[in-house]
Amino acid sequence: MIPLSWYLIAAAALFCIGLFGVLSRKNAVSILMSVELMLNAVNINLVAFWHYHTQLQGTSQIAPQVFVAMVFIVAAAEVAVGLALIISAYRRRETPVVDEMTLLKG
Amino acid sequence: MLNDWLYVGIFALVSMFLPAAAISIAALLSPRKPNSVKNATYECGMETVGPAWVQMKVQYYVFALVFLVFDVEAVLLFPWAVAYKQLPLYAVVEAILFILILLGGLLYAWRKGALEWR
Amino acid sequence: MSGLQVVFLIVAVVTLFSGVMVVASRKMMHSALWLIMTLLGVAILFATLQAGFFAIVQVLVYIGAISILIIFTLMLTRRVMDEETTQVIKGWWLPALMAVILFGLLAGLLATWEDFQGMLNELPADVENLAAFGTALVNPAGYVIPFEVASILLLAALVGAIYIAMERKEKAE
Amino acid sequence: MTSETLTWLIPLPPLLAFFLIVLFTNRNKALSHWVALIAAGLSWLAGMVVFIRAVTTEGLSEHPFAQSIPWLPTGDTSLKIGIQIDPLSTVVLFFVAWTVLMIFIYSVGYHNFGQPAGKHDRKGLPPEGAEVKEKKGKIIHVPSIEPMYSRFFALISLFAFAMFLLVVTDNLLTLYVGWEIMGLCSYLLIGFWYAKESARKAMIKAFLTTRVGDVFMLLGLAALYSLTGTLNYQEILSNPVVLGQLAGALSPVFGLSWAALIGILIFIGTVGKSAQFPLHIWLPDAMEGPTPVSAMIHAATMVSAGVYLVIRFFPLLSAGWEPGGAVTTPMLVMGIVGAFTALFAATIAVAQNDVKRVLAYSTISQLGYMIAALGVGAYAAAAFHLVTHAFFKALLFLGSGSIIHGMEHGVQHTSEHIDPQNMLNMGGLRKKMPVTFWTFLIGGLALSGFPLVTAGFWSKDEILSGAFKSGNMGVFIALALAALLTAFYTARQITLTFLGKPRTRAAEHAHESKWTMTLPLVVLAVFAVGAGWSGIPADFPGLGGLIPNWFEEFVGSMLHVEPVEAVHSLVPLFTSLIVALGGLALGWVVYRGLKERIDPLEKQIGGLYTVLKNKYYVDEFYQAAIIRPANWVANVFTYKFLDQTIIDGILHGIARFGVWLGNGLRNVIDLPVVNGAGDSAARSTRGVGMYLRSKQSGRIQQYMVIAISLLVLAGLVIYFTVGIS
Repeated sequence: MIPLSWYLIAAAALFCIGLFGVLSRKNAVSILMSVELMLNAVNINLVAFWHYHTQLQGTSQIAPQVFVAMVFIVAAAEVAVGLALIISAYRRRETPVVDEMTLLKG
Repeated sequence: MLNDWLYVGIFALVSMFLPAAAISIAALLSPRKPNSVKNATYECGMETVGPAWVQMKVQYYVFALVFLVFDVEAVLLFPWAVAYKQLPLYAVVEAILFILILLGGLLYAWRKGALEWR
Repeated sequence: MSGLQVVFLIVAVVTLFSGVMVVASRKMMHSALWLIMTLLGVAILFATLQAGFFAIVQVLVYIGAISILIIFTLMLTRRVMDEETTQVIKGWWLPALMAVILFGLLAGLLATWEDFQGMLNELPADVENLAAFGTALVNPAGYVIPFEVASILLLAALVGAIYIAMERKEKAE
Repeated sequence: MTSETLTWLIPLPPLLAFFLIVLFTNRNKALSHWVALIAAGLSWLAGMVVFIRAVTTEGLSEHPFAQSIPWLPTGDTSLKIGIQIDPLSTVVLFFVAWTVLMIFIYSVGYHNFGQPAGKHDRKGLPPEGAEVKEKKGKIIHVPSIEPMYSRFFALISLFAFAMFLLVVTDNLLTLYVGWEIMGLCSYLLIGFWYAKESARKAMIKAFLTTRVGDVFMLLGLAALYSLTGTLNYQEILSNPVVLGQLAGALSPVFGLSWAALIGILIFIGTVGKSAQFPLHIWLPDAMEGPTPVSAMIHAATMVSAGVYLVIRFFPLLSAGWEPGGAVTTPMLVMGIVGAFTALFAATIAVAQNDVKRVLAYSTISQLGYMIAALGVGAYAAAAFHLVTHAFFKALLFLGSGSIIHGMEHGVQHTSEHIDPQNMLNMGGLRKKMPVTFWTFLIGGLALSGFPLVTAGFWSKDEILSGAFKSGNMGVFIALALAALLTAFYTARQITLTFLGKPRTRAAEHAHESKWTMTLPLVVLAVFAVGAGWSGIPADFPGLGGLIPNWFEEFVGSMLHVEPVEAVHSLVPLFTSLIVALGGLALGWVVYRGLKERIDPLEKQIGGLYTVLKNKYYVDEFYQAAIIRPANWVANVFTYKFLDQTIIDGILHGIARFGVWLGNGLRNVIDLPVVNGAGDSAARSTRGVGMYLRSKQSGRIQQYMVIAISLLVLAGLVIYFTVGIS
């Protein structure tokens, strides 16, 4: 069947793609999308390990499932609040571009 | 077990194939006599005014948001519902508590007027 | 190479390609559509791992709700964004380099793990025991606290997001 | 309910009250204070039940009420949280529960509950007063309610939670949590009137100064955990094996043993929290907060927490010490710091005119007493003084708040522009504010150690005799002098404030505060007298033996060493009698019948008075020795020299080198392939230069890029050098 390594490598690649997006995209929504990619990469790993350990132990492993569910929930919360912030910032500053929100500039 | 997903895959392929087939067969078979009215974006109905991309209302976002939250709620409640028959009473109480907490959010959205279309 | 491996490879390539397109597209809307493609790919990967529930949930939550939310937001904030200019910051090559090196590091790190080449065999049909998962979620000796905390997190997100998104437009300073 | 369960429940009501007030009842002032009061009452009730059960339990020190549950898994072990009620926490719990409840009640009156809101009152400023039309159409000035009334009760409830948590906990970790929450509350409450600049400065000063101590304490905590693998009191302090190992093993610092090093680090935490020299500077400034805050945080509870910590860790601090033998290094440090602080702060208190500042310095001085007592090994005496001091100092602070309140009323009435906190503006308040006068008098006498009837006498006498018995004459003399000064400035304060004739018109129109303020005064006054009767030493002439010395037996049982009975001597007794009575009499004589608003001492001792009034210029010293150099280093060295000259120089150099290299390659080798490579090398190097140069751009993504780059770099380094096994 499929080696575990394939999943892990695919997840690592997806994670790095997401990381690149987070670091390099200008648009805040885009950054959030990249974060979603990273979270998905993590989920792939979690599910792959769930499968692997279930196979080793013979019974369904609960903890990875809970983790995956929590990632879903956190992702939902993060997207909800993040996008609301972007909308709010856009209203005030008329831009979704992160570079132009330079309130932190020292 | 994995073969079950095969059916899903086949089904997906077929569902993609059928509309494509319908459109391409129609394109192959239909006669073509274009004129300006037929080439308009909407052959019938209103002419569009201005660009099609317009600023949307924030209500779209808020509705999607409420939907998202309750969608995720279902993720947790579904396994609970599957196990419902084997669960003791306190488990039901816990799930009800879970729902009640989220109902608080719904109430807030309602009070805030987020559920009204303005 | 078995049929499943072929399926995996196709899906993985499509997923990663869409992932790259998500971060590389110039048009935000295209980015979002590629994101949906990626998410769908991940869902199929879940399915190949026999995590049917999460595959479904991935479709329902990520594609059905999160993507929609993102697309709505794009429609709300797209006015100023010039679609023709580049979407990445000036020194984008540095993050790219970092991502590649990080990938190399991760791969190298994983390769040292003895179970790395372990095979994932097909599990018996009933192994994804959803009822056990559900029971554990509400079991006081299991995960009932995360379960309840999750609802509070969602509540906070809902209230916070509505509060922020619904605030009346104040005059920009 | 079992005592353990009850103990778990003690800290919770105030925490609940905090959230309730913040989240729900914020708008409604009456509801907010009821929530806070009921919470404090519940904690008090639970605390008293636990107290009674604890004192009636035989052998509590060997078998304390204790329970713990694992909390944070850390690999193989886990950090635990739990509760423990042993004799020491029992007595601390007793005074904390009482003072907290009393101060909560007092706050209702202090913040003018029931009064109308003032027209000009702003959030972040003390209420200025409101105008009320009487029936006849006459407009009168009345005090107005605090604009942020609910917030006050929320914060002080959170504070009470932290204090209870600190008392009932069984390990250093949760103690530290409570400790830091109290630091936060202290910060917020000192700056409660945040629109006043002085309050803002005071809050920052308090926060930063205590932080210095906390960092060292955290180091000690970490060292303790890494050495013993636990932070539980019982497992460390009641375990002779662990203590012996700690005392025996040599630490890498100054040839101290680990026990001494950890003890000193923890003691530095106490120095910060309990405002000992040289970190005492924040406490007097902390008087910017509302008076209940000063009473609660900066007299009765939070600063006591520092002393509680060192009393709690006395077995560790004194590891290797036999009663009568040579003291350990931490004890020596404590003896010197404590005795010095006691004397030092007492001298400053003599020259302060602000009624609260006198008490602030007095607090520092008294805390120094306790530290010094521990330094000479008078363990039970330190705990005893901690308890009695908490009562009478809370009483004095609340009394001073009542005085200020009365004076403010007079100021509003007469529209005089005088400082209602300056004692020179008072005088003759005895007739106007009888309850405040009598309770303040009791508190003052207790503070100065008025013989036989007051609690302060018994505890101070024990410390003096402890110091005397230990043979440490320097400490003994310093403490005796401090006691003399204490009695002197107390008499000065009482005489200036209450006796004689009013020196301003505002003082003539002062009047007594409401019952919500005077009731706590009366209750605390009862304890200021009565608390002393629980600890009369058995060898006291006449009285000793009439009442058993319950306190020393109870708390002393915490130490598993039996104290050696030293040679009995009457010297300390007579010393404490002389200094207390002499100081009081002297103060009364000097300040009796003062007419003009100038301190008579100022003429007498001239220059010394100025030095005292300016607190020995310690603040100025810090300004010159620490703050200005720090500013200079940040501005001139780091920014101008390091950033602009060196780093920018290097970057420019790299960029220039890159340009030079690119040009060189193009011009010298001049092949299209190499040409292109050289160009891009130059460009990218310059790009790095520009990139890093603009690193302080406020762009989060750039920060993240830098962070991730460093992570990747570190990963590469580890990968290629150390290797991953």
